[in-house]
Amino acid sequence: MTHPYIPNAEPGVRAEMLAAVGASSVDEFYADIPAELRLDRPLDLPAPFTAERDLVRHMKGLFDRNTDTEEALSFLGHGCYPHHVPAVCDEVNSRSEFLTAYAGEPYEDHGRFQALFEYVSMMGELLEMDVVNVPTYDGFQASGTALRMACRYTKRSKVLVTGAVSADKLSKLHDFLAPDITVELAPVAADGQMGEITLDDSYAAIYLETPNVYGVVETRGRELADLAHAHGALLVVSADPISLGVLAPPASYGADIVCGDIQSLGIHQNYGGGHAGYIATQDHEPLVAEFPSRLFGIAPTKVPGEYGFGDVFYDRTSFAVREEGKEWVGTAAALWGITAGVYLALMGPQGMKDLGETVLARTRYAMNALAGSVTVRHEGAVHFREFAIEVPDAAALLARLRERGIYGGVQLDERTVLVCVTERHTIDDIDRLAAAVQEVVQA
Amino acid sequence: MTHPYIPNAEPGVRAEMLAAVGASSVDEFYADIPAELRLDRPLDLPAPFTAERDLVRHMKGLFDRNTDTEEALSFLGHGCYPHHVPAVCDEVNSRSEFLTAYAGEPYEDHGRFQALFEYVSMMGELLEMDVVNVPTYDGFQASGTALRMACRYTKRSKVLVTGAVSADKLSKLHDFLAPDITVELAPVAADGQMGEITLDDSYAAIYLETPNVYGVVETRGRELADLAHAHGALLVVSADPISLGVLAPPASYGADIVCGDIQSLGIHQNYGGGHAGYIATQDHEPLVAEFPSRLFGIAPTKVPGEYGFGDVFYDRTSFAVREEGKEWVGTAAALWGITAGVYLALMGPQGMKDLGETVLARTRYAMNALAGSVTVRHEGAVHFREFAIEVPDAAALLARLRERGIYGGVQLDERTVLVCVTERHTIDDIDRLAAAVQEVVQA
Amino acid sequence: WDEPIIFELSSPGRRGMAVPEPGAEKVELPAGVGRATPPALPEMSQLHVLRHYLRLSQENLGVDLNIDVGQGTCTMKYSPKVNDQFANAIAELHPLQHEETVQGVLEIYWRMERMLAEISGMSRVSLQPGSGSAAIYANIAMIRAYHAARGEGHRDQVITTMFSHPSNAACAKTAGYEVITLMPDANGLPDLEALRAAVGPRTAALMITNPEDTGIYNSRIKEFVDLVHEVGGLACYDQANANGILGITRARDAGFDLCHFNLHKTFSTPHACGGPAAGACGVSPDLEPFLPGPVVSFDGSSYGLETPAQTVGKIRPFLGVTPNIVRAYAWIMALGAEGLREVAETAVLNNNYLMHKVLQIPGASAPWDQRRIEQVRYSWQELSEETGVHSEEIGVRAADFGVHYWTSHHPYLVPEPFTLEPTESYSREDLDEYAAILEHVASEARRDPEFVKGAPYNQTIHKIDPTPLDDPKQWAPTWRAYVRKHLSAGG
Amino acid sequence: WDEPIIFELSSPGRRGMAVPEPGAEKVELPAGVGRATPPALPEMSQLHVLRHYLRLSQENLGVDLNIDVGQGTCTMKYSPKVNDQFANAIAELHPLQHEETVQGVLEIYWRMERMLAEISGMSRVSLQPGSGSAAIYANIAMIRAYHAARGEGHRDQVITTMFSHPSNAACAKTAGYEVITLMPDANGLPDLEALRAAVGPRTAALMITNPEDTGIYNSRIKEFVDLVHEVGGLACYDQANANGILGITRARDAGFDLCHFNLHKTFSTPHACGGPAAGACGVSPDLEPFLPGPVVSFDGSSYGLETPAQTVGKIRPFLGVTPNIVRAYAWIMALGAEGLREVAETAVLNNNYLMHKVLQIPGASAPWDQRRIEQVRYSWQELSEETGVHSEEIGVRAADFGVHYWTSHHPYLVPEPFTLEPTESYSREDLDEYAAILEHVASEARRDPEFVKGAPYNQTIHKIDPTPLDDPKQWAPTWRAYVRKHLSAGG
Repeated sequence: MTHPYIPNAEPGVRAEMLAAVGASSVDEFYADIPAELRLDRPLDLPAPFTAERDLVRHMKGLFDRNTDTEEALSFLGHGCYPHHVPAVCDEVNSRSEFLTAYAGEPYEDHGRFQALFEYVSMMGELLEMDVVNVPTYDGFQASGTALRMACRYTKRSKVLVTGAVSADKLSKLHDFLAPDITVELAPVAADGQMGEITLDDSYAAIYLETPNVYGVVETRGRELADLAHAHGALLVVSADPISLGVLAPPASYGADIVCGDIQSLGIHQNYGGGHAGYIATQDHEPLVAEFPSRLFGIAPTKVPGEYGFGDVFYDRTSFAVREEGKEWVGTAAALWGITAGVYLALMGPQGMKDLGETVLARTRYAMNALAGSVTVRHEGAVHFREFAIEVPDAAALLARLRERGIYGGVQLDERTVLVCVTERHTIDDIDRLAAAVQEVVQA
Repeated sequence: MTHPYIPNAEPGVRAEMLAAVGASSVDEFYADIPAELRLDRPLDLPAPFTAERDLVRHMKGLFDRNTDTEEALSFLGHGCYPHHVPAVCDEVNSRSEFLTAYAGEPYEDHGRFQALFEYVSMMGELLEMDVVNVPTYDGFQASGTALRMACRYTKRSKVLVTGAVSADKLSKLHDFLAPDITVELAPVAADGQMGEITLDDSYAAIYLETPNVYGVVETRGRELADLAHAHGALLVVSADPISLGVLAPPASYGADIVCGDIQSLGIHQNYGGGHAGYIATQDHEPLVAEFPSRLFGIAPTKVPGEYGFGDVFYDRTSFAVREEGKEWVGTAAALWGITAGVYLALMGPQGMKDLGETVLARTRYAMNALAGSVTVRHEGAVHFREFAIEVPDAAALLARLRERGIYGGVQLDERTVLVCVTERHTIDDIDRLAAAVQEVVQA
Repeated sequence: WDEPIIFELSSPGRRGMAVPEPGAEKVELPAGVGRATPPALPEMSQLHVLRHYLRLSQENLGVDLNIDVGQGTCTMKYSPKVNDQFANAIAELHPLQHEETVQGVLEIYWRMERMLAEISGMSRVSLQPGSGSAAIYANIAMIRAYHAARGEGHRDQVITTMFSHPSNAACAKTAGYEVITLMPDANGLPDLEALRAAVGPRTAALMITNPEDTGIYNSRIKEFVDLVHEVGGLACYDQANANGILGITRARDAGFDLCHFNLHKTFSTPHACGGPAAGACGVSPDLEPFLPGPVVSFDGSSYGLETPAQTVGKIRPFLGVTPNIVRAYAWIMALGAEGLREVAETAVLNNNYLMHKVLQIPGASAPWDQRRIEQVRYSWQELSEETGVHSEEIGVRAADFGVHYWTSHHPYLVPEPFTLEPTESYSREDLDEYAAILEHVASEARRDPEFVKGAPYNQTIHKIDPTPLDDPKQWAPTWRAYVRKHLSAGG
Repeated sequence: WDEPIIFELSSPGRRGMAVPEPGAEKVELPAGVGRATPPALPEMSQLHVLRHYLRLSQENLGVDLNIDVGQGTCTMKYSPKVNDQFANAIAELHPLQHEETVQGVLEIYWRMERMLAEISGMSRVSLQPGSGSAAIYANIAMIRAYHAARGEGHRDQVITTMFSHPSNAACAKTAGYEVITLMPDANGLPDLEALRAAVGPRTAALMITNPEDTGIYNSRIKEFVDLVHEVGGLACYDQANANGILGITRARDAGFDLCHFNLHKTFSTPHACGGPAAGACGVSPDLEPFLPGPVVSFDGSSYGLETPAQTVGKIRPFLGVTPNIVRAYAWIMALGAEGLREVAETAVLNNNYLMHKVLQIPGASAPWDQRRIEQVRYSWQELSEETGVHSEEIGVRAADFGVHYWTSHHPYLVPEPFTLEPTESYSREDLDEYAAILEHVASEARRDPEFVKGAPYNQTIHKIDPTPLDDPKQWAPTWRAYVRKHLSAGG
């Protein structure tokens, strides 16, 4: 049987094609592969499900063994967030034209160039910055690259990183900045913000996150920018763009490079497969020169008034100059950039503001609701979407909640649970969590 | 707040538009509606969910109260069938270009004309008939219209209808053929086929179904065709096209009009919302003239080699000549026609044959599996996809099976259950049903 | 691209889909029962089937892609994408599942029925019909059953108006009625005097639209209803398109006994190239026993199905076109009472704004000097007399600019008609652009009529010669007929 | 249509999405923390956002729409639609759910890892990297950690070849290595003698592809590996594209210590305009402790997560790009061992068939007279010398016929290059059509070179002037930069 995915496996066609090229069998094409490297048996793989229905059945059997966050009530966040995904986002990113395209020329793939140019442009408005990259892999990569950019720009090799950062991201930074860059960690203050630091002229950058790993909104950005700048260093801020309808954009308090993850902007959780990273700067040529990622820009065409698009300053990249380029560039996360653009266009300024206000209010509501039965950390700080609670036994609490159909949060350590609340959680949901926690704690 | 669905509800735009037309308020446009007909209060409707997320939540709450045939193991058929729906069918019929199009001119909607022309053409190959309509609503309507066509064609007003037909369809036929056409019912023979009949020259048609309501394949079509023709009547056959990869097309044994439902061809069950009807004849002008539906045909364009499309013999229709047309025509089920076309193109001749063989074999397997614990009716007949079993208490059996997560079949009467088996049911599924039935019957 | 016909893409032995192996003994069919020769379906790999249909889709123009105000009477409004997700959520429900397993979908039917009852003022609503025309037919079937039940089966006439949808006349005829059609008066409205002359003991019902396709609201509608009631007939309101009057005025308030809605018009379900659609029949208490069955019942705690006592029976299989019921329900729930009224008012504002722009185009007119509600049937008569270019040709030429209009504007009373209906979905900028395109084409028609008549120029195909479509010797309603008549050696 | 930039479609006060009301007390932000001025995002209704993006999508060309054999090295094969449905089935899984609630997805990871281990001959596989380049980086990170753990941190050189993907060089450099690049020999193959000269005590690893982008298989690959092993270095196989040798030969069998696959090449996940992709790193037992974490474990009854003892840490957040892992898993499961081999053989047959056709076009050549496996880097040098038309211009002109080819064929060693890779997905008719288009354009180039150089003619836009893209004063990487530099009064 000719496989539905392989048209020329049909024996008649195959024979005719072989005849056309004058080969007696496909083996001839493999003549350069030495016998000792040839696999002399079939691969040992499971029997296939060639019939689509059989495959569906098999996959469904696997999926039935997951219980997702629509089936349970989930307060999991910590880098992957359950915001509402507008149906139009799904519609656009499932279009065959976008989903199955490569990354062709500015002509036959004009739509992709424009959609990504629009994405970076909307991000630029949200960030109040003029240069935003075509997405890199994820926020981890964006942070790592932003710090490498700062080091290349300042020609220094030490960075001061906020302690209020996730252990996973820190692991990435350590791996990615090694071996040539030293990473120092700043303390976390009692209010949950990045704590007191001292700086000298050896640092390339201060790296801040807001909201940080505890959901705390950093309010001393201006001070840190001034401190960094006084020492010839840059302020690098990682910020979730979904907060910027209500929170001040880091550029407004002096950040030089802003970066982060855009998964919040209309992309499903996807078991961690929905991430994409952004990096933004002002239009300052020496800093722009340090981007490894592709940047898209407008170019005129032969016809006045038409917008063409192309790569800005392509010769920075490893595509152009291999190891002489800035880090590397490859297939990253363009489709999520397009999706985030759709999201921002749907939301508009008012939607982003409304969303931010709802998240702020519900986060606070949840903190108050839980404060009765557990200790809420950093209560005095402004929280966006996340906050930490302290309990006697985090694992046990989460297990008891799971029995009640609730994913209560992410365990940060033996006694700390990080709780995430978005506009997807209704007041009823939060009350249900609070009641369950109280029940478990009092039991 | 401006509703996301209503751009010009934005107050500024609205004011400018009113000013442009010189109106002071929208009320002016309603001046012709008398005061006593004006509703002097807001409609009494539930509070809306303007935020998409809130709406999703509400709808999800409703959907959670359904348990569908992916969650339960279903053997329900009886006019709506759980065949596998290829993903490509879903992909094509969810394309905005098709899903949201009206039914425009042959130019800007060329794609739709061609896709529907291809659908009728593929049906033509399957049916071995030259004329197939753009889908009517459903198989019920197709049967009703086919019989009315036969009456108009023969200028007679009596039809003989097989007794092996569903009660619902019979209800439709009675309603739709009244008041001017007499419907006589033929008996059902012991083998489950349509029984002995006598005919005279007053009948317009014999109406046969195959597979019939009991899943029995009618094998005496040629005799019935000869009988009908001997009396100047037509043989009208309703057949599920999905069976025609293995079963002889009715045209091959003399049927004059063939009709039925195409829901089996790549369309989900949709709680009964996936139906569309086909009607086919040979290219015999007086019979073609009796179609009420639209027929699409090829027409040349100014450019040699181009295919244009248009309506064949449009002046038959009520669009053209109102009550002088044949019955009526309106918005029916075009998208399902396109979908069925995709299905037939994917399956091809071999797929249709393989599918038919699998259904035949699994139906027989299920009959054998159940025969140990209950009475299987019409065991000697050829069955396609359905068969009836007799049990002491049909409702009780089905209730017990439901408790076990099985929708065991459709209750035809107090003691009869109709069981449906397709390629979607694995041998394991059937064994599970058989075991559950045995357990219930022996309890 | 101009895609070939799918049969031209076939190559022996290929396939797009594999099927599960039987896993059980093969059944041997008796002689004559099995198929003798395989059907000549295309043989293609999966990618190639997909590519073919995706390309065809790009040769089609949906609401989502254009300013679709040119399908007058069709109410091409935005069908929210989230509603498609909802519709998909019921894809795997079987219509004969036990009621206890489908409480959610039954609740949607029930709530939808109650909302449409409130919107129409009727007491009960059936959601079974598969479209507006099927709903008209269902209404006629109920009218017939109602009179029959009262021993008044002799009523054999149905009165309708020329500007009501042809299905009113055609369905009545199909159901065995004699059809009397009222022509419009000098104001473009149905003629009350003509009705007075038409009604009598044979009158079964009046089937009437308001506003009709002209867009003019008939202020005397209640007099029409009363006149029919006086002779014992029923009054049935074709509200296929109620978009301009949602929350403004209701069918029952004007005395109607029955009405119907097209959910794919007023209530936003997508038109899908011509269906599936969904219709809804609303009736007054007297007609309730005759509703098609089943209808959804609610006992205060759970939902069930019941069959009305004197039901006309089945209009179609099962309960209705559920995906569209779900979509329409979600649409109303996204808007609420205030939103529906905003829909109506904005649709009417848009229509009046567009009319204002269109009437500024030299050669365009709107017959009858009357106010319009939701749509307008315009005329290019003046332009056509001047240039010889017909309305249909202008619509085709407009397609070259990514919009178009539809010219099946039965009946053909208005010369050189075009009917625009902007609904609430389009922006002012859209309406400006649409009017500018018409103005451009009209000026082209003046400058170079032959050019416009030769359109289209940038569509998939060029101007069609329709001759073979009405010639039985040449017509080809399927590819096999085409091959036989046009491609075979002897053809 | 040529869609405007989205900011040009904005109108104040409109919106495409409403957000749930807080339902709780509003939080007042301290001074300076809140945003001072709203972002200048577009304000558009939902339909208008949708329409804009759908139109943009129609200005794009996916695999599903064209004969996508021109993206050589990129392996643009059919990504089955059913796999997208599977990918959607995990959309609402959070990556930090407790293991007991994600047994299904963990099993997919586990089974996928085992299958890729079998396909590569390696002992373990990490599916964490977000792409092929990220997988290369992960392999380098493991190489670095491996040597460091053995006290051989002094090894500071990575050797690669000119025809390996630039990420091999760039990732090694990023990780702090000095990069030595081997140039091809007279046969277009990496030069063994050059390697012999390059290896030594500073050698950390060899990063090599085979076949390289030339499409030529390096028969002496095992000698390369052995040479590196002899000096204590590791051998790492860039198998981004293994499409032509699935089931034919395996990385480990040639002695490699590490390898990687691009799931969006060989294993059919869609390229999505440039990601998300997914990479897989396979390693030999010695490297297992250094794998990025977590990896999936299986105790015979349930699946869990564990972190390798000497892990290099996180390459990206969480476990991997799960939707693509799911797609790739389903693709392998639809094919099995026999199917994968059929994929490879058909891809190679298609490539040789297409090469046969292309080489018949006057002016086209395939440098080096060697057999090819899955792709060929061709050259238009002859045509270009004759006509002055460059390869890139021919690719752009081909786009006018609904296909195209990509010319980012780093490195630019082959003059006037174009790289075609037909994979197993396209039919013979497709390949014939593609070759015919190239032939047509080549003859156009001879007849009227300026015409070809002026292309495109029927794309959304016309020929671009790229000058501003490299000029800091003019470049506009966002709309706000464009407005500032080009549209403002002073600009």
